[in-house]
Amino acid sequence: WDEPVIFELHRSGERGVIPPGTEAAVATEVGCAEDRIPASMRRSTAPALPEIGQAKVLRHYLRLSQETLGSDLNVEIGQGTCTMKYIPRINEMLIRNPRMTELHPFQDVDSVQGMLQIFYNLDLAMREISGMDAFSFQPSSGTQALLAMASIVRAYHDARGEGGQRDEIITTIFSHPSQAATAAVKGYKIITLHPDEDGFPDLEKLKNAVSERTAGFVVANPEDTGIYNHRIREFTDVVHAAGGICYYDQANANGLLGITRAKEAGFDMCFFNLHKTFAAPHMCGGPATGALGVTEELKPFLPGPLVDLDANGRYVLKEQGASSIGKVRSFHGVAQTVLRAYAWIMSLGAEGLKDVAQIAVLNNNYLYHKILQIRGASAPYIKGRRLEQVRYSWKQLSDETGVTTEDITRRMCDFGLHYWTSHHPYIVPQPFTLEPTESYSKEDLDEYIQALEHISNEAYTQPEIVKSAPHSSTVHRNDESSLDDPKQWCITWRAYLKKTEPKLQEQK
Amino acid sequence: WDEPVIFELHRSGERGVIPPGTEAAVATEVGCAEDRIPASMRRSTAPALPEIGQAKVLRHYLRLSQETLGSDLNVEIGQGTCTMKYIPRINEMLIRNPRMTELHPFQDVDSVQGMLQIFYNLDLAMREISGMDAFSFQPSSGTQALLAMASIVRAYHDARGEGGQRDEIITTIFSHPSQAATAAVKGYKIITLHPDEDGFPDLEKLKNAVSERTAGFVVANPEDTGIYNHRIREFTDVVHAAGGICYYDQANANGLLGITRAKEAGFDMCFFNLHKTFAAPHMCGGPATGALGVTEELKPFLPGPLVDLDANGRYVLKEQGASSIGKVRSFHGVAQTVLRAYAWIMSLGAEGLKDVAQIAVLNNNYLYHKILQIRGASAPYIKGRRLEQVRYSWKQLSDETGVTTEDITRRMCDFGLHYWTSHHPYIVPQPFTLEPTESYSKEDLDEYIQALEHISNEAYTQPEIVKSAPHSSTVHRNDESSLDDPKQWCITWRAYLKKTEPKLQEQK
Amino acid sequence: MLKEIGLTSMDQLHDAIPDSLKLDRRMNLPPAMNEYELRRHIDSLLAKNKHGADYLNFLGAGCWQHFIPAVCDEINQRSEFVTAYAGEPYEDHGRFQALFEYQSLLAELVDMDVVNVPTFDWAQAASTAIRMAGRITGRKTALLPRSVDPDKAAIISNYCTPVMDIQFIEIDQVTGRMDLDDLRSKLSDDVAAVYFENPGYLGIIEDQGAEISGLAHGVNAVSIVGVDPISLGVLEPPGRYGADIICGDLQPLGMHMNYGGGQAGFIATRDEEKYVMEYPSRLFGIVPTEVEGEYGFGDVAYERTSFALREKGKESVGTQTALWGITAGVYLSLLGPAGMQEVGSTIIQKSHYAVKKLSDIPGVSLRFEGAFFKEFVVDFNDTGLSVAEINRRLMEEGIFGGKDLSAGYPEWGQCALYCVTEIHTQSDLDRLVAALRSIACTSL
Amino acid sequence: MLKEIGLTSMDQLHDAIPDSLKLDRRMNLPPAMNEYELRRHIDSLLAKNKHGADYLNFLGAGCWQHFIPAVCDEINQRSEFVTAYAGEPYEDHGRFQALFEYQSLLAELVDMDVVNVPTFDWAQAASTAIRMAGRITGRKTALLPRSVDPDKAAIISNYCTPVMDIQFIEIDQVTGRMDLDDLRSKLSDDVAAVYFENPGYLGIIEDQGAEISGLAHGVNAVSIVGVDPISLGVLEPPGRYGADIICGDLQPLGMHMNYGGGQAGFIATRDEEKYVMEYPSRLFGIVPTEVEGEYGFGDVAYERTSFALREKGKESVGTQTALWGITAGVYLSLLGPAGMQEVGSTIIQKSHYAVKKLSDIPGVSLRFEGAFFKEFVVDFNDTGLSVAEINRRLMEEGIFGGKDLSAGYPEWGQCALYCVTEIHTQSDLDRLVAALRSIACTSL
Repeated sequence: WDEPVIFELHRSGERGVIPPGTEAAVATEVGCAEDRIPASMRRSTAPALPEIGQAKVLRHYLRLSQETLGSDLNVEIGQGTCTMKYIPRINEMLIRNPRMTELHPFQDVDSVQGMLQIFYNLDLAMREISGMDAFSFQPSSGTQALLAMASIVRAYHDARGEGGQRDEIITTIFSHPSQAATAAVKGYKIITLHPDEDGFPDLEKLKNAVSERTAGFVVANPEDTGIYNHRIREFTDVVHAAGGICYYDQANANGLLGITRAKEAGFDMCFFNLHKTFAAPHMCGGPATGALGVTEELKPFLPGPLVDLDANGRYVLKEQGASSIGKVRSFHGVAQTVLRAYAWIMSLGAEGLKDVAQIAVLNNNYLYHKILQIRGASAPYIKGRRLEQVRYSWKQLSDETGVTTEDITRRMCDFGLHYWTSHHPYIVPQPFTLEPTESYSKEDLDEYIQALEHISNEAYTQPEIVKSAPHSSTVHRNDESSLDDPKQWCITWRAYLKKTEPKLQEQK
Repeated sequence: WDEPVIFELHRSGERGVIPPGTEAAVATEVGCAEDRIPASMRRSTAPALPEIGQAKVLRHYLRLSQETLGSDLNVEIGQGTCTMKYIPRINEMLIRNPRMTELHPFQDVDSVQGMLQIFYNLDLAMREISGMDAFSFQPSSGTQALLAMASIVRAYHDARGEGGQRDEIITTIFSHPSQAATAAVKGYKIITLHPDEDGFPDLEKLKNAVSERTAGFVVANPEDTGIYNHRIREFTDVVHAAGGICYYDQANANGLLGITRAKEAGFDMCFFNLHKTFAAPHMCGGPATGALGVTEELKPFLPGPLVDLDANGRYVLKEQGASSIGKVRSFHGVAQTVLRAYAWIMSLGAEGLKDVAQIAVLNNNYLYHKILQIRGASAPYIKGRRLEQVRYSWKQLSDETGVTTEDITRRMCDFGLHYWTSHHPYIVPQPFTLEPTESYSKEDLDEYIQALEHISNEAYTQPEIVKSAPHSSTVHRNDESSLDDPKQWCITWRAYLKKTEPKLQEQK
Repeated sequence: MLKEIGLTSMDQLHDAIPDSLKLDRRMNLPPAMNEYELRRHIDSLLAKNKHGADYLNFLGAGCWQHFIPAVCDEINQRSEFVTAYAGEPYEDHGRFQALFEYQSLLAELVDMDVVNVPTFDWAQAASTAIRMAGRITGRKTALLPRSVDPDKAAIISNYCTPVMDIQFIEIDQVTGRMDLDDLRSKLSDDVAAVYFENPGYLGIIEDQGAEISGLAHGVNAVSIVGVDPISLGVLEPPGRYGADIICGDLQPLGMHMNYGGGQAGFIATRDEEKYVMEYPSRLFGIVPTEVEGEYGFGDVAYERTSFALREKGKESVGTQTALWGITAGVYLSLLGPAGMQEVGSTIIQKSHYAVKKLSDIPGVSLRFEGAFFKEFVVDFNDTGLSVAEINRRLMEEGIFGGKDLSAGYPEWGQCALYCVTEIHTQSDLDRLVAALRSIACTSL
Repeated sequence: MLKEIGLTSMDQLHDAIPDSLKLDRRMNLPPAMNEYELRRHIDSLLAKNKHGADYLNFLGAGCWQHFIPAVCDEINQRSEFVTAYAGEPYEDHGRFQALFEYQSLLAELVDMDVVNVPTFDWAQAASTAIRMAGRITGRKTALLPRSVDPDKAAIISNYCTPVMDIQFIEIDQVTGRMDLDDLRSKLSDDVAAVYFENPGYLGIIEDQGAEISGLAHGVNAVSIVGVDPISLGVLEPPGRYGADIICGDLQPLGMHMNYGGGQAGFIATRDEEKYVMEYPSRLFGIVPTEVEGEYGFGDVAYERTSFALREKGKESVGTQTALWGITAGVYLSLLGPAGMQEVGSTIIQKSHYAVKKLSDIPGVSLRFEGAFFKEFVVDFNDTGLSVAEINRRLMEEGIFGGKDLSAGYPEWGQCALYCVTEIHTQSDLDRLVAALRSIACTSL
């Protein structure tokens, strides 16, 4: 489709839908609405929204959806660290129920016992999966969960009178940028550890970093490299000895379910992204849930309210006390995703979850094995088994052919596939990060591998094909020069019109 | 997508979904299922269905859906006579309700009062729209409605003792093939009238055709040409005078709603396709509804049961008596489409329906006006206003360039558009039949017209482009040579494997 | 636009229609509703319905409540499939492929090489199968067992009148199977087809299929077998006991009941020209394209159809039930061979469990002795209660009892046709049994 | 595959993890369910919920029940949008365009040139707006009126601690508007921002916007206004009374309540570098492509973000609420300018009708005198009944009464926040009034 921007579909007088109106008797009773608005607050001109008939609006957005590559549509293993897995269709059908969609968060608890039971049961399951003692589902993404954890770290130290002194949080460079960013939002100074030569977090560096200023330590394990830090318990011990809190970024716990837990590794808190490991969909980037678990000691600091079961078997919302960080998101979080994750766990049981971890790791190691055979590809750091993902490098290919990882990801579009390179900074040069999860079959992986092989061959034989990609995408190569220029960037259609109109007039 | 046939996705051992199983206690109680099947009736080998994981099945069918051009996705005015109009999304949402989807047709009437009320109210509305006295929604397409009507004609004459004598049904060549075909199914001899030189059904020919053998007369008005027969009342009078029944194919009544009705034109029966005029979707070709209306005199012949309202305001199912033709389809027809049509009428009211007719006719006459300006295109028969559709001809273009209407419809795919030529036989040479309905805007029509203009220009300048189309479809030009050869046609994958395997082996 | 075509008022658009035929008043219809009003209105009507997902339902009799994988709904709710119609093999490649795949998948289930694009329902499929047999043999009579659903018989009878005659064969009153003596007495050179079902309307498994087909073939008649496709994971496909034409309903394969709107009929035969050329339906075939290795799809032997030949075509063709064909294809892809075997076994085990428990209730017994699948006739005569009364009391318990057969088969007194499928859990069945026991006890 | 990578057992896959960290038992979780069991289980849980489509709901307070066009649901249920995430501008061209269009459509509604890809909710949007103001001004204090939702204040407070201080400005106890004297007394060179809302949490229209913004600008502070976007068809966009940053929640624009899962926050500013560069969110921009006349889309000023700069980026960015942004875009496309005006007018008329009728009930009155939109505080003190008791009795009538404010605002006694929108028909409102009248009467 060569679909215009929606404003271009405007035809004066068209209507997409007529909203409910006012009954004549009501209007008679209260008069016109304008009179009820203070003069200074009456909008003088209608918003300049386009006027479009319903059929055209629907057609437009259906076409845009077809121009979007959901994980339902392709072998979606190229967004490593994001755990793009199969979204069971049944879960999507289950949430489309007015008994879910039409619930108001302030309904009396007696009118939402089913919903609260789902929260409560998911809490129980998450406790078992992590070894933690209490969960909040309020954080609505991994980033918000990290922010909540950093907030708890602060509240904890404040409560102990060490808030002023402990102003540093330690993280690692192969952890998600939000670990550092959210700690900084909470006013912390960030210490970032770089790995040792094998790609493991460096215990010596940690020992040097901790002090009486240490508020907390946040890390993923495995990190983006897929390398599991087997000495993690020593890390948490070091931090605890220094008086810090250890919190665990388990956004992606896909390789670990039923295998190992936050508790045994010595963490005080962890979170899981329900939209990653627990098969809730990503929805173009939210809404989502970062399920936040803490030990009994930190439970008073959780945001509230929490769901509890009273002595009569009735589910209730229990407000948190004064120690709580308060709230991080309105209401109770993204309830429909809580339901999805609960449904997913119920569909698998304990053995099913462990199967997930094993197959995800198996798939990843198969992929790892195969990709290392592709000319120009490598996986930096320790040789050997990775868990659920690997950060690879096209450095050799790039050195030898001039083709970059960005070129290749554009070329992948032509195969109906894609990948994401990596978070900045590119510690691993020319990176790409693949995570096959348990959802994809050997044939799927082989299809993906073949595409990479094909492109590698092209890079060595006809690099121009790769460098000028995409060739069969919805659109051609973007001219991105304006995106960082305040004079030229256009973040809305109205800005676009303002900034290009003079140019258009000049041309005349 | 270059999507394989689903059997090629087979990987031994994969499962798409696990159906509900038997509880251990039940199995203990009754033993294994095999023992309950007579030996001769046990299936010895499992059906050779493919084994495919759920994610792959979903991905496959989603991709096939993207390769299908629903009316939601394009300017769907090219299936003239089919009345492809906008399907209000609300109606599709309304039927996805367990209170609709999970109803069993034999539930006690007290448990389906809402459903019966919808049937009843739609019956009332249809009576008002047509002037008929009773409707059945059992026929599940226009063809089945025509069959039911032909059955009623037979039952009526049988009841009057003239069944043996009256063995001819008269129709016209510009009416839908099913009019003739269904009458033939009911054992009738078919007399087909050709139009006069202006394209009107020929009254003189009708007068010559009627006799004491005449059982019925079936016709559309307007016919496929979009020409309204203004003398229709004279036609029905002639048939009635000869003792025949007049029945009206109103599959497509889009240009007539609120303007003129079957009753005033003298018809004894008519039907409306709810999936055409009344905005139920076509769903790739059904399920659908041909709502069948009759006069009071013919009501005893309708298939049953019918929905009625008893004295206590309770909706009931009333069985028909011995005169009834019995049934033409199981249960009560396609209830969800009855609901859709009811919703559509409720959303428009009397004025809205009349607006539909007027705008559809306006759109069609605009299109007609514009298409006649395209080089090589014409609209045979009387010059001047058509109602809701027009059968056009590329005869001139074809004569002058060698490009046929089939070539052009293939070329239209390259513009994300399409059209259908016409029913056989091609009385109008090189035909194409367009029906814009009320759903499309002037811009939509202009887009369509421009595509036709563009192709006309190509035909006159570079005809090869048109003749070798499609160029940007999902697939390339089919080799259709096998489709009419019993030795080569392959109606299933297993037949394909059997018929091509020897060939494949020969090639080795 | 009016101006562009030379008119000045909307009323002129309909000048072609004489005033005498014009409606001179506004139609008398309720006022138009906006989307929100419409939603509330329809929802409030539907709220008056009690449905099978909230109630425990034992009604079957041609429309059955089965497990429906969520993916089936996802696919048949796709905008593209919902709103497509009759495009060409190029822009609608996906629709052609999906229907060809449906034909191919069902072909494996019924073990035949040709399957049609689906028709309205089982009754239509049976009607057409009989008319196909009539054309093939040039004969006029079709034989049906008395146990065929009376509604289905009414449809067949109307569809065949006056071209063919339908005659009934008696069934054995003890086993419910066909009375072969009666069949033999009615076979003759006038007989075009013998039609029977597996399982039949009353749930009975007809295990004399090979003999029946043999007898039919003995007079050069066609053997037609109607099947419930969900039984074919465990029951022998009819071709293996002599069927020439197979028909049935797709509704169990992924369609919601929809108050009877989920039906779709199928017909299958061997890949022989004499059969293929008698189908009225569209048949999609796979073909090569210009590009090596690519598949395309098209209409096989289009010239058979009434689209091509009007009244000279085979019966008639038009809109039928394509979306349900696509859905059945999705269902079969998901279930696979193991799933179809499992679901068949589960239905047999659960229905037999129900029968065993029901038979323990004083006054309640099974009407027939023969083997059965999914459905069975429960005889309530000894309870002293009518089926209507029993069902009324079951409904108070949130249960829809079996279909009342007392009007259709008055000679059997108070009998009901119960349907038990894989969706009924043990506790559902125990709940039914407890409710019936309590109802039966109060009367005894 | 195991063999191919040189292993012999699945357990070896996790050799990298020391045994001491491995869970040495099976997790204690309920047994796995198949799809049908799961559906019945979840449906049975949800059946315990009573919902706003069957009940008559007057709860609002940050999550509001509005009319949702069916097309909104169709689009946000599309498989492609549901399962997409973070593709590039090429294979996800549709996602980029849909979000750019959302930004553009909302920009018209709020009358600003820059809108972000949506964040979690109004509270987050307000928090970030305040932190943006802090960075722009280099100051630490933000002023909020006392009438801000206490839950929202808790979120802002946590998000700003310890980098910024939040101080409250009193409200006029009669009109509910901001107390400008108190504002003046708290303004100083430490103040980064003054935040206020239109309509406020308590429904009140703050018509002193120009003065408040003027006062803020007087000390070189930023004026931040939170808005309910569904009011903007009829209420003045805040930029016209001096707002520099606008924020609010998209939930009213097409999102189901979802027990609070429908929230999504937006931020809008003028197109000035000093504002744009302080956004933590992604901002999608439109760009030309190699092909003349074709549009592409990409990230504007990506280097601002924590994706690019980790802790040096602006706050943090990650998964937020993109699907609701797309949905809000669909909503605004459907409603258009006339629809937004109509829906705003309807809300005003209906809520004023409700107030008028409620005020006629003995013992029931309105807490504040000022102009309001959609929500209003009902004072039940004179009925002698607690809000809890009233709501309990309303629930028996199938009505969810307004939010109980007695805990959050103890100084007001028994007050409740009622929400009336376009979905409430006159008869719904009359039903509420009748129910409340009957409850109030029994107590007096």
